[in-house]
Amino acid sequence: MFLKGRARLALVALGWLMGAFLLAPTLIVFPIGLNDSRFVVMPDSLSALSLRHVTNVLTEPTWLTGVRDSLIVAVSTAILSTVIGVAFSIGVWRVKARWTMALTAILVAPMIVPPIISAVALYHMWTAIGLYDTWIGVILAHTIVAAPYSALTVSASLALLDPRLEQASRSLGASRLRTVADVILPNIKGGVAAGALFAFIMSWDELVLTLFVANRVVYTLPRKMWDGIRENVDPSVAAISALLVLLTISVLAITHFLKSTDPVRQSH
Amino acid sequence: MFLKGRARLALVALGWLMGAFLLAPTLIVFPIGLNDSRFVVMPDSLSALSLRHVTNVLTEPTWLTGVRDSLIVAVSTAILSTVIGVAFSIGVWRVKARWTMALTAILVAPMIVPPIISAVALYHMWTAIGLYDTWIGVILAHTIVAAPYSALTVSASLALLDPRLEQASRSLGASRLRTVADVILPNIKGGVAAGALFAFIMSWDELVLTLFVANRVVYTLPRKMWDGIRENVDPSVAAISALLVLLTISVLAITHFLKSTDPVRQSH
Amino acid sequence: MTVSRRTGHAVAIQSLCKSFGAVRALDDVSLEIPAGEFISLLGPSGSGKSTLLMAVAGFVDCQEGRILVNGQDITRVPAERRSLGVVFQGYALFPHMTVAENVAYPLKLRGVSKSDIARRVDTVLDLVKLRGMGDRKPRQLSGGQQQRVALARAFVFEPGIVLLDEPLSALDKQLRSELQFELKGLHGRLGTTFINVTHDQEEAMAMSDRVAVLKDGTLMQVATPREIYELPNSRFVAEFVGHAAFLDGTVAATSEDRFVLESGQYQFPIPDTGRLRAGDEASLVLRPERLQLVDRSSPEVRPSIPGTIIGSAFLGPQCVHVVQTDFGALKVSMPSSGRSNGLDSQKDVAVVWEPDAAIVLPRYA
Amino acid sequence: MTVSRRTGHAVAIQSLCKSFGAVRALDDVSLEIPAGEFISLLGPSGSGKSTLLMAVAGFVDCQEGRILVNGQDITRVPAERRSLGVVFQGYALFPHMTVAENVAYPLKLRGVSKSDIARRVDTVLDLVKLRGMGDRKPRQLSGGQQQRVALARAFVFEPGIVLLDEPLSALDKQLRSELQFELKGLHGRLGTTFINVTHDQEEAMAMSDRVAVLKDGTLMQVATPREIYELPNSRFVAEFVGHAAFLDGTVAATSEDRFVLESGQYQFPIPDTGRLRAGDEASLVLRPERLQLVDRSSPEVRPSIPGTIIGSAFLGPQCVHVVQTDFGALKVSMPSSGRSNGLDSQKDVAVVWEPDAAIVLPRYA
Repeated sequence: MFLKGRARLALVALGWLMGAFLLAPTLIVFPIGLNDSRFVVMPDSLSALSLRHVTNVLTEPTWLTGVRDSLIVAVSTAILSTVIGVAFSIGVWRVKARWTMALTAILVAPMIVPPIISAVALYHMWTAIGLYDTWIGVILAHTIVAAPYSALTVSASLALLDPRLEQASRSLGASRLRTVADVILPNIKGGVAAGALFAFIMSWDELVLTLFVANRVVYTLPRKMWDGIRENVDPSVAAISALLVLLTISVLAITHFLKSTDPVRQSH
Repeated sequence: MFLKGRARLALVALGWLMGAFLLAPTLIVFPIGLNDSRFVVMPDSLSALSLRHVTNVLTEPTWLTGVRDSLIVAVSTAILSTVIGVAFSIGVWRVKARWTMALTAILVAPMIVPPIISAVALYHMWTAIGLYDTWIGVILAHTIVAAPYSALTVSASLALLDPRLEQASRSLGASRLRTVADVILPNIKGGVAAGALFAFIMSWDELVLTLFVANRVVYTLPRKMWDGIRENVDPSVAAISALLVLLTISVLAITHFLKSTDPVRQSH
Repeated sequence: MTVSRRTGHAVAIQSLCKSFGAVRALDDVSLEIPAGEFISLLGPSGSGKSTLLMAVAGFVDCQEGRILVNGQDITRVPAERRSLGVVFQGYALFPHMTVAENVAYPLKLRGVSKSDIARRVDTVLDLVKLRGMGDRKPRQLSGGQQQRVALARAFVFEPGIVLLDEPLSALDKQLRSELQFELKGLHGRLGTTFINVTHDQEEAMAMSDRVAVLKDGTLMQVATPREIYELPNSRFVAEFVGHAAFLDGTVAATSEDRFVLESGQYQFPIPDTGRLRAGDEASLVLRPERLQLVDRSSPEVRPSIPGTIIGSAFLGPQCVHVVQTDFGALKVSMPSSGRSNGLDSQKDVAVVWEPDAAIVLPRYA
Repeated sequence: MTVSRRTGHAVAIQSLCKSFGAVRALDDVSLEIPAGEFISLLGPSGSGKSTLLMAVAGFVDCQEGRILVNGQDITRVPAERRSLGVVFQGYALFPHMTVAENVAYPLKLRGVSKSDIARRVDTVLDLVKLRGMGDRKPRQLSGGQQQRVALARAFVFEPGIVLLDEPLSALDKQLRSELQFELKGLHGRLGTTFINVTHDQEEAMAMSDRVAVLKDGTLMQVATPREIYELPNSRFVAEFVGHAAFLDGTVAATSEDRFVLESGQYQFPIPDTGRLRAGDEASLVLRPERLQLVDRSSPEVRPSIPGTIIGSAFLGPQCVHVVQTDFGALKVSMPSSGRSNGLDSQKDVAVVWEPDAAIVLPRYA
């Protein structure tokens, strides 16, 4: 029993160490971004903390246009991805068994292709058809990457939906379309909202694709950070990173809350 | 009924269109990579197809060292991620309910932080402690990104495991450790293998982190592609992309197969 | 309770066939269900009973055969145009709607006016004893209440036929037997045709006018509960609708109109040979509650088999004794009301029965 | 079958308390189980019966109380050192091991030699009628066979106590009643102490020496099956172990030693008042199979209540009639052997019973 207590302590310690290891890159941006120094260093005391870089980021116009462009792209991507994701997953849910494997493959394929390859391919396609460095081109490129995640999130909600709900609705006299509107969508609305937020985050974070399919017209925040780092390493990047981490965590918390409001989930 | 038939046709057509839209960036690399031309264009006839660029990629030394470096990093990352993922998820599975939320947050946090931020953060950390552009530095960076995915995959397998199997084993006289070795691991081996493959793919595809934490010592394939594109646009990149897509699909198929060999899954 | 008594619709199922891959879920099933009948489709899992119900509901397309309602072919009519009330396994209540909204939904789809909807919903909620529950969500209700909402929703648009897919299987034992009587009463009041699917023979017998027993996609027997139990046409039906012991032997004639079953050293009288003739292989079916135990030494004119009690169990209303005999272990069920039956384990006894309490079956039926 | 007859261990549960948050799963439960007894913990879901079993098994830590085995306190001993055989709900067979490997596992952990393991696994597989199945994987077996493997694995290391958590709940009706007798037989042969958890009163009564009825974490009654059924100590037990109707009234004395229950215009004789005195509120408990139906006009000396038949059901061995009376709907269960009972719906009848067939209970027990 004594050894067991020790072994347990060692295991718990190891667990926290792993947690710290996984969280390190997320957390390190906070001290750097809140440092009073002009250089990228850790603050050496609590008094060296300041919001100087945060204020800088929030007032400088090039950061703000980055935020604006990112917002436009991310919101459009979220809407488009959600429409595609919902249509796709309700279709798959209906067809069931026979085509599921093939359809899942279509869904997963773009998720596993190395981003650099998608980026190269889209660069070629978009220049060929004149979508290079256009709003529509960037939004479509982001949607191609984000839509599968929306679809998977909606599918996960649908998988929890009793297929007999659809049968019940039809037995009561509702057509297939009416059933989608009256019964299916209201019961997966949490999953749909979560999928939209997921697509938003994907687009908001996206860098590699954007580097390839956009240039000057569309200038997103990650790109601005990328260029900012390459031009001169300043703590503003850490500051905006810290802001973004906070934003992302808030969005995730909302997602989690939305998902838990699905009536289907609650009744389980 | 006539209209319904038409509506159905329209829906099916729309479905295929969406599928094509999602698959386009994956598929376009094949014609480009197999083109006989020196430039990045679509082949204009079947006779213009050749394996010229494929052969080029498979014989040129800088591509081959890229493959070697990527393999070393990806295999090490897969092993490390799997060890962390298994330890982490068995721990969470044991503790259950109370800590699950907090532990899941630790797991998910690194997954949602924009890669560019992780990259910047790790760049600062690694230069500070001397891990910049070292094998161990790159492997640790990749592991930070990949381990959560391994842990989630193993957790998904564990969620299907009847917790009474552990109780049964202990009631028969096996200690906790013995139970992990004799009962838990054999029943989730498919999930563990899938998690390892998942981590492998993550690392194999990784670009942004590598751009920041490595330079000359560790020179992975995606980085070589990145530099290749920036130096001169040649169809070799498309050729290697095509090869990678094929490889990834094979790996995914194996993963799927492995997951379906879990005895627990089969009996469901 | 102003629910009008309606006349149910008649259903005719003609040579229905359905295969899932190599599995034949329905194998040439034909069944006539007169208007207003309460019929139960009874069978083990995989017998095709649910497939048959879902074919009538319109959710399973059959490769061959037709389904007629009041003489009209509905085989190709989509589910939403069949106007059948369906009570699904697990109820399939819409979790995002209140009880009243659930029940109102079929009326809303039919364009009934708001005031009419409110009135009819109230009426039907009264009928299923859920007055005042209209504003709750399904998950706030108990299992039995949810089941009643599902019934209300299936009845409210006054369909001529109501299909029930294991309507009571999710409920616990006590509640189940209570709702069996309620459901039967509801059927009596409404006059609608009820088609009920169940794997529970007691439930099927308790509620139904007729029981259709299925096995491997084939209809084995369609008859009243009493006929099914007392005159099963096959070993499968005899075993499935209650406990049964089988004595196998050969039919022999002792005189012009008296037959016995010969099995080894035993001869048992046969009440009614039906189509059997001397020389045929046959089995006697014995129900536990039609057997008695007597002292082995006492004289006995009834058919009897000697044996030894190897186990006894008090089950409340009755005691069951297991007797080891030359025909294997026979179960004998006796009322438990006497304080002690003086029947201990290891006791030598004889199992006896009234000649007409045995059922005779061709051996391979 | 060279399994040695072993003597089981005695279990003493002393003032056990367990709360999950605000829910009291076990509320001061004390229970003495003599060596070799077959006891069933019976109760609805949430009654704490599984929590109690898992506390004995070592998977639930209790806040208060002790558990003794043969007088030794095992409350803080980890599960793997308790050497109890446990048969889990759903069996919890190891899916990656063969049947023989599953059964051999506890022996392997105890360092038994390979040849001894092989011999003992064979013996115990014989015992549960699975000879020759050793090389199969659990998923290749039927539900009943899997259940037998779980039993074999729990018995093979000869524990003094075997815990069974709803061992039959996953099986279908027919198989369940068969395995009840097998399990009881196995208990008789082995002499091990069996503690069985079930929510099925018939199963508990069929198998057990004693039944412990639980409700909301409290022990309601511990007694033999016959006592539980015929002398329930509370309304809850009376209702849970079988159908019961309750006639509520006030005890009155008609002479020194004769008591009646007065309820409105009715007076019913009370067989045995126990601790009740004149003026106490009390209930008579009536079991459906102890009631009879007679013509209302025929003279009757037995206690009787007039009523009207509102429903009848043929259930195979018995017919149940529901009679509407001043005390609500009473169920009367009669043997179905007579071809027709002449009892139609809407018929006016009287429900009668032998005075000593009624059970008397204090009203609020």
